[in-house]
Amino acid sequence: MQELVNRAKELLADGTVARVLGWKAGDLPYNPEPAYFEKAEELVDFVYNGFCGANLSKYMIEASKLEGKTMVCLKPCDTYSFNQLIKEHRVDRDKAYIVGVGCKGKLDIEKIRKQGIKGIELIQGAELTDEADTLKIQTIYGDKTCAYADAMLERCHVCKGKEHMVYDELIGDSNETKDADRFDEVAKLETMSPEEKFAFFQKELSKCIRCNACRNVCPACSCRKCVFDSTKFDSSQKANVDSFEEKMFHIIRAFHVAGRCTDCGECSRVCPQGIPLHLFNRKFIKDIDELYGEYQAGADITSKAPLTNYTFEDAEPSIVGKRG
Amino acid sequence: MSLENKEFKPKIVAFCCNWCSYAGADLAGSSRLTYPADVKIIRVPCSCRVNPMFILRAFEKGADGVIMCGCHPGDCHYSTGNFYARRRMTLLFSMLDYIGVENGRTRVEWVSAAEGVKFSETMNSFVEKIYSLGENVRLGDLRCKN
Amino acid sequence: MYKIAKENLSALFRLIAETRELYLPVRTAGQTNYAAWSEDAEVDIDTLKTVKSAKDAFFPQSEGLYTVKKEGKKISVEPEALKEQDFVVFGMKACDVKGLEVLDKVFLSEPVDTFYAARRDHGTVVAMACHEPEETCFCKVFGVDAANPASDVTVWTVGEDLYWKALTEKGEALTEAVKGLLTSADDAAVEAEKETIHKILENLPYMNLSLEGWNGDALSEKFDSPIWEELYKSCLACGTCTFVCPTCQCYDIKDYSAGDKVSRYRCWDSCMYSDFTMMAHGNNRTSQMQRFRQRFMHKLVYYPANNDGMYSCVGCGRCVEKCPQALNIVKVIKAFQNQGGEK
Amino acid sequence: MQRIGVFVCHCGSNIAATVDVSKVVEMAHMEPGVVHAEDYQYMCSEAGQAKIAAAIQEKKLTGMVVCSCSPRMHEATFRKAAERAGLNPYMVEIANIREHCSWIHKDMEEATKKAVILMRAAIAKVNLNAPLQPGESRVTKRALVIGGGIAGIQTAIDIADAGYEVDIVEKTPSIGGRMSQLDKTFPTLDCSACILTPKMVEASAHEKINIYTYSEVEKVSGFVGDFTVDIRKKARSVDMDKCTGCGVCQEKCPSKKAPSEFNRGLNTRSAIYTPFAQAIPNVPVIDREACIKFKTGKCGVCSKVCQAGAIDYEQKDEIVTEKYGAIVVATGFDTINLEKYDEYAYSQSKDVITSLELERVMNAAGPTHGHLERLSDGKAPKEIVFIQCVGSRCSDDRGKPYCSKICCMYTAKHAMLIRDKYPDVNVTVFYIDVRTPGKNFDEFYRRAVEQYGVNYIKGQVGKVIPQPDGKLLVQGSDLLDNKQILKEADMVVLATAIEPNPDVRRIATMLTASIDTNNFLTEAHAKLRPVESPTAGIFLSGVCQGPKDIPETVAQAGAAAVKAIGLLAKDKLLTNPCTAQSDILLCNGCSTCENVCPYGAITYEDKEVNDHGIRETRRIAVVNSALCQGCGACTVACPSGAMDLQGFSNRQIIAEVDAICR
Repeated sequence: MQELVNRAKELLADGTVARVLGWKAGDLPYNPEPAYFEKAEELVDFVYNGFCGANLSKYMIEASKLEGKTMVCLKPCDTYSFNQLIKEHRVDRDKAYIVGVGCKGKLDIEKIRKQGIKGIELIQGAELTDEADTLKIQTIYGDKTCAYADAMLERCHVCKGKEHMVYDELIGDSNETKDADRFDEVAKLETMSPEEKFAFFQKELSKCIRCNACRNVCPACSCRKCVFDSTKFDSSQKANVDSFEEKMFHIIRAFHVAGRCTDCGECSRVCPQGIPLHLFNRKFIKDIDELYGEYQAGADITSKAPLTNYTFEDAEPSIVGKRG
Repeated sequence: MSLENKEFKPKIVAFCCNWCSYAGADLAGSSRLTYPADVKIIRVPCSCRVNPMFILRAFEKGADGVIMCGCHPGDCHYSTGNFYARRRMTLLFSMLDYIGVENGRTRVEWVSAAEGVKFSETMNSFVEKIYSLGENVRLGDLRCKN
Repeated sequence: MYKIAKENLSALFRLIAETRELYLPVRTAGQTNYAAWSEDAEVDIDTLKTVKSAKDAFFPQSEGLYTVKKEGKKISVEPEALKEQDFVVFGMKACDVKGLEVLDKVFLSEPVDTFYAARRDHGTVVAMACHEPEETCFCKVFGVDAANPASDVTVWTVGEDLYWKALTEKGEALTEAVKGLLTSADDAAVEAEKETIHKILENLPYMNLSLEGWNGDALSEKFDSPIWEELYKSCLACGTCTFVCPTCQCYDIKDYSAGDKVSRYRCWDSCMYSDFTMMAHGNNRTSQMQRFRQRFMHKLVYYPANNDGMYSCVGCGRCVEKCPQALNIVKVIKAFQNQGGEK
Repeated sequence: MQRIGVFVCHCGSNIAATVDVSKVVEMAHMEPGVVHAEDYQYMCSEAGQAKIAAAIQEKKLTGMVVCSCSPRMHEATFRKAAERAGLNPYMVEIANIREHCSWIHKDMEEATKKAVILMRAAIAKVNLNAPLQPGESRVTKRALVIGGGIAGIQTAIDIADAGYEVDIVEKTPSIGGRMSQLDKTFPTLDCSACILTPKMVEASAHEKINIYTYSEVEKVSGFVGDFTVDIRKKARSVDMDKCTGCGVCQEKCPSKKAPSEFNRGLNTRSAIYTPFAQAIPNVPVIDREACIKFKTGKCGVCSKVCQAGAIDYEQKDEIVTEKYGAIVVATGFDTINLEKYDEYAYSQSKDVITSLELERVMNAAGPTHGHLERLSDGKAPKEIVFIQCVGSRCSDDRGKPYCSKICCMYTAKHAMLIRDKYPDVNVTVFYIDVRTPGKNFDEFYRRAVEQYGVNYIKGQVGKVIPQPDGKLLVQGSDLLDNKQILKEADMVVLATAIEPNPDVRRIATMLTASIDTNNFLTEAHAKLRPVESPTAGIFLSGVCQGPKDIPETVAQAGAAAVKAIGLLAKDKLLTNPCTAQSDILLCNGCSTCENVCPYGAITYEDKEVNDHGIRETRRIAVVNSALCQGCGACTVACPSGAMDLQGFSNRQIIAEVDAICR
């Protein structure tokens, strides 16, 4: 982290960048927030640890409009989102100085809480430099431990890899955190009966409070005005009035980002109700991979997106009923 | 009118492209090839005009089945429209199936302007399928139910 | 003071549900929220904070107001019925109970919100002391006693028992209805529990947060502060904080057309949303900074200005836990405290 | 709120026998916005239209719904009637209660209910209709033909004969194309040059035709009726105005080692050259790669010998910018590269040649002056094997999946000509199928077999093995006799698959004309619009659209010309107003719509916007309504709903859905 701060100071000092986009330490052990730093002295608050899960690429839409370059810290998975935003002309590559930061898997405070750990005062082991694979957690109810892997965000268990897709320089090493296949959960659901599937999604979506956190955090949902906020489709139903509306919202949202979603996992990370929203996006990704050839959004900035492409031999929609 | 008749009468929306399928439906009509009156056709310029929002909207408002018809792949009046439509609908239908909506409620069929018979047969078989599935209870806004 | 063994709670809930609707924390797909009790419901009174507050029971996220029906050329209007059924909300924590007080001042002052008023009339609150408060709690800052919530009935969980004390007429009535399952008890265990809770509260990191400078008179000083420009930057403009908040009371009124009928309903709205109070000419607040500022100014300045200094934050800490980007009211208060507005 | 009139047609008994029209009228009155409803025997009749006109005027209608036959039948009729009565024609919607209702349902109650629902949907839609005005765009009365082969020449002559200016852009130093390389043509055995040369002369002499040879299209912008094209005239190093075409420079040029493109590299040419004797223009070019002067700075022989002083070593490429109303693509074909077909020993033996090379060998102006001889040793061959479908009808990625269409016939031609001129030479043809659908084609092929004794073997050749003695061992199979064949040959001729000129991809991109997976340009409709590209104003001539022989090419060239003339004859184009429009405040500028537009109608501009007080410059999609055909692909690709289609807007379609489901 010190290396990052030093580099940020250098870049600010030599005028390469006008600001740094990173994370600012919070007032609890686990709540750093995305923040801009314009002066070297502000960087005392800069932090980069296991709780810096936020994908900063979407902030670059606004930062691209600012005077001068912005040094932005992007984790390997974030760089896919950034590429996708370049492809869609939503960010200006020339306005970004991308420091690809290492990642050893990001932590999910909800997972720690789910283990019954509460009253957290201090967490040790979340720094990038920490070698231990266990978090030591000091709470008002006594000292606890939690395996690092058990506290990791779901997305880190299915990590896309340690490579940054786009960067100006790299700082820090990454760990291999992948220990599951990202399509396993989808595949499991696919084998269920319609009744079971329906019950599963009905239960999950019944929790949705239409807070729009999933949409607003999503780097692919970069619309200036979402269809669900506009009158264009007569679809601006703001709150959950009927269970259908959540289905409509989440299906359409997933559809709109189909072929554009990099599977960055932010939607699931931010959902206050813990809805596994990635299951929607990954279903589309899995279908696209199976039907139209493997495609990773954000891996490059030139390939044709699956939904703006076709082949004469594409599968017919009737394949839906025919697959296993 | 026998409004007391409470037996299931499905609502079925058919999106037909102007150049092939709508004309195919016209040909079915002029050939007097019958299919159930439950089917109501909406004319669109091309199958690529059909937004997944329209399909979900139909279900929201109480449709029991939605079918989309377009030119055969390769024969699109606009060259490529139905290719895009095909991918879009495949993914959408797959998603609906995934969340537990019976996949028989949605269908895509390519019907040319010369295929009046196919149009009629398609509609007959689709309606039959919807009758077998019964009322759509998994999608649909409760406020639209009476 | 009465008590009931925890293992008999399901019998208690069943008994309440015989005569009243019962809402209580229920776990669904891994998350605990207030929901109607049923035999299959996975009741969860151990989780300290439900994701959403208990606000829904009195001010549902969405509720119908009236329906306009059209038959031929004839148009009729059918207002939505007011709540007539008695109901019980079981397990509300002190902060949520205090939240109701905040809502009351809005909805029960003239013009009275009849939908809300009817629910308040028919609702009995069984409040529960916080057995194990957490680091995100700061209720004490707003004068809330987590160990001793004042409501219709207050309950404490001690060991394997739940202690029960009625405080109001409604509470007495409910107690009467379930008396068969309760046994008399003395206060000793509860007093000890209160003391334990108070001790824990003392040690929580946010409990000594200072609200100095935040009051109804601080309007222009706070409003014009440049600090807001720093604070809002990472705000996503989602409505998470608003929707989990026990005191946020803004709603939008919308119409839903279902063919020959149009239902007018209201639903929670969030001042963080870009289309909040959208009018023909656009939005009053054009930037996210303004929207972000609005929410906290409302909680800490505007509301106290209109309600004898009462804040419309109760320190439940849900926003602290749920904000996707880790922004929250505590950080706002601290930012002003640290920088003293000198910037 | 609209003031809507509903007109229910009986269509004699076609509708009225099954649909209770008076009930439909009664129900129409219940719908929001409806201020008038009536029924009539035949709405499309004069009297019916008069009723419509009267209602429009008396009730001040702002929109109308006709419940009648299919809009494909009478939408235009009713729109015109509305327009005459002062109502914008796009405020008319049709509820199809005949083809989609009365004709297919028997039960009157059921049919009436459905008719009412279809009517409601149309009313719901028309409530959201907005008056639309077709746009106008000017037509530049000049055509561009890309490619100067027989297709381009024929198209240019036909357009020019109709009185319009035409420019031909030809990449090589002369027009003439592939046909100029052919010796004879099937099925008449005409001399190719004899029938082509007059056409070339006609084109060059035509006062309306201007030919840019040794030139390429560099850039295309604009749209139907109004294209702007940059043409790069490559430096010829010879002044076209001064050169007399005497040919002395070519004779004296000391550098004679450049492979002759015209003779398919079978012999060489000088560095300053005209590709062939009848070249038009008869002005040489200097091949700067081969020229000693350009390579070493010394030489300059041509300049010294040129009496006209036409040699100009300093000449530079020149860009000419012209405006056109129509563009015809006639870029033709080439034979495929055979490097993936090692088994035929093409690269190992000089005596394995392609059919196009054989054309040059048999031509009097060719490398052997028309004598049939082996290119390796100049000996006369006694045994020649032709192999069909080399790279055509291929299922793997070495070749092409399609039939090259011309090979069966030219092989029959070659076989026949050889047997005719050299009766002692044995000719064997290995084929998969012989395809001869064309006037006098099968007769021609049968003559080759029956009259000229060409040995046709149904079967494929597995391998051609060059022997130490210079012979070629051909291993093939005879499927009819089910046996393996080993044959010694002196020459092997490969009927090599043809493919679109490799330049076509670049040109198609510039024109935003779509191409298929084989790089053939796509026609607007496979059956009904075979010579038009889906991109308005772009027409297709010749093999660039698909394999064809000379008569087909000429026919298509004429057809393309007619289509271009039809466009050029107009002063202005009325554009379909049902086009896509982008909402400036909702557009993200993400380019998704651009990627699905088959017409290249969407571009992006940086625009200053005022989004409810927020002023900024944004990248915004702009639809060129002259190009947009209104398919709607972009509207669904657009996630924010910024892109919408006039006449079939999101809200209109949703209103129809709602009305049907209510």
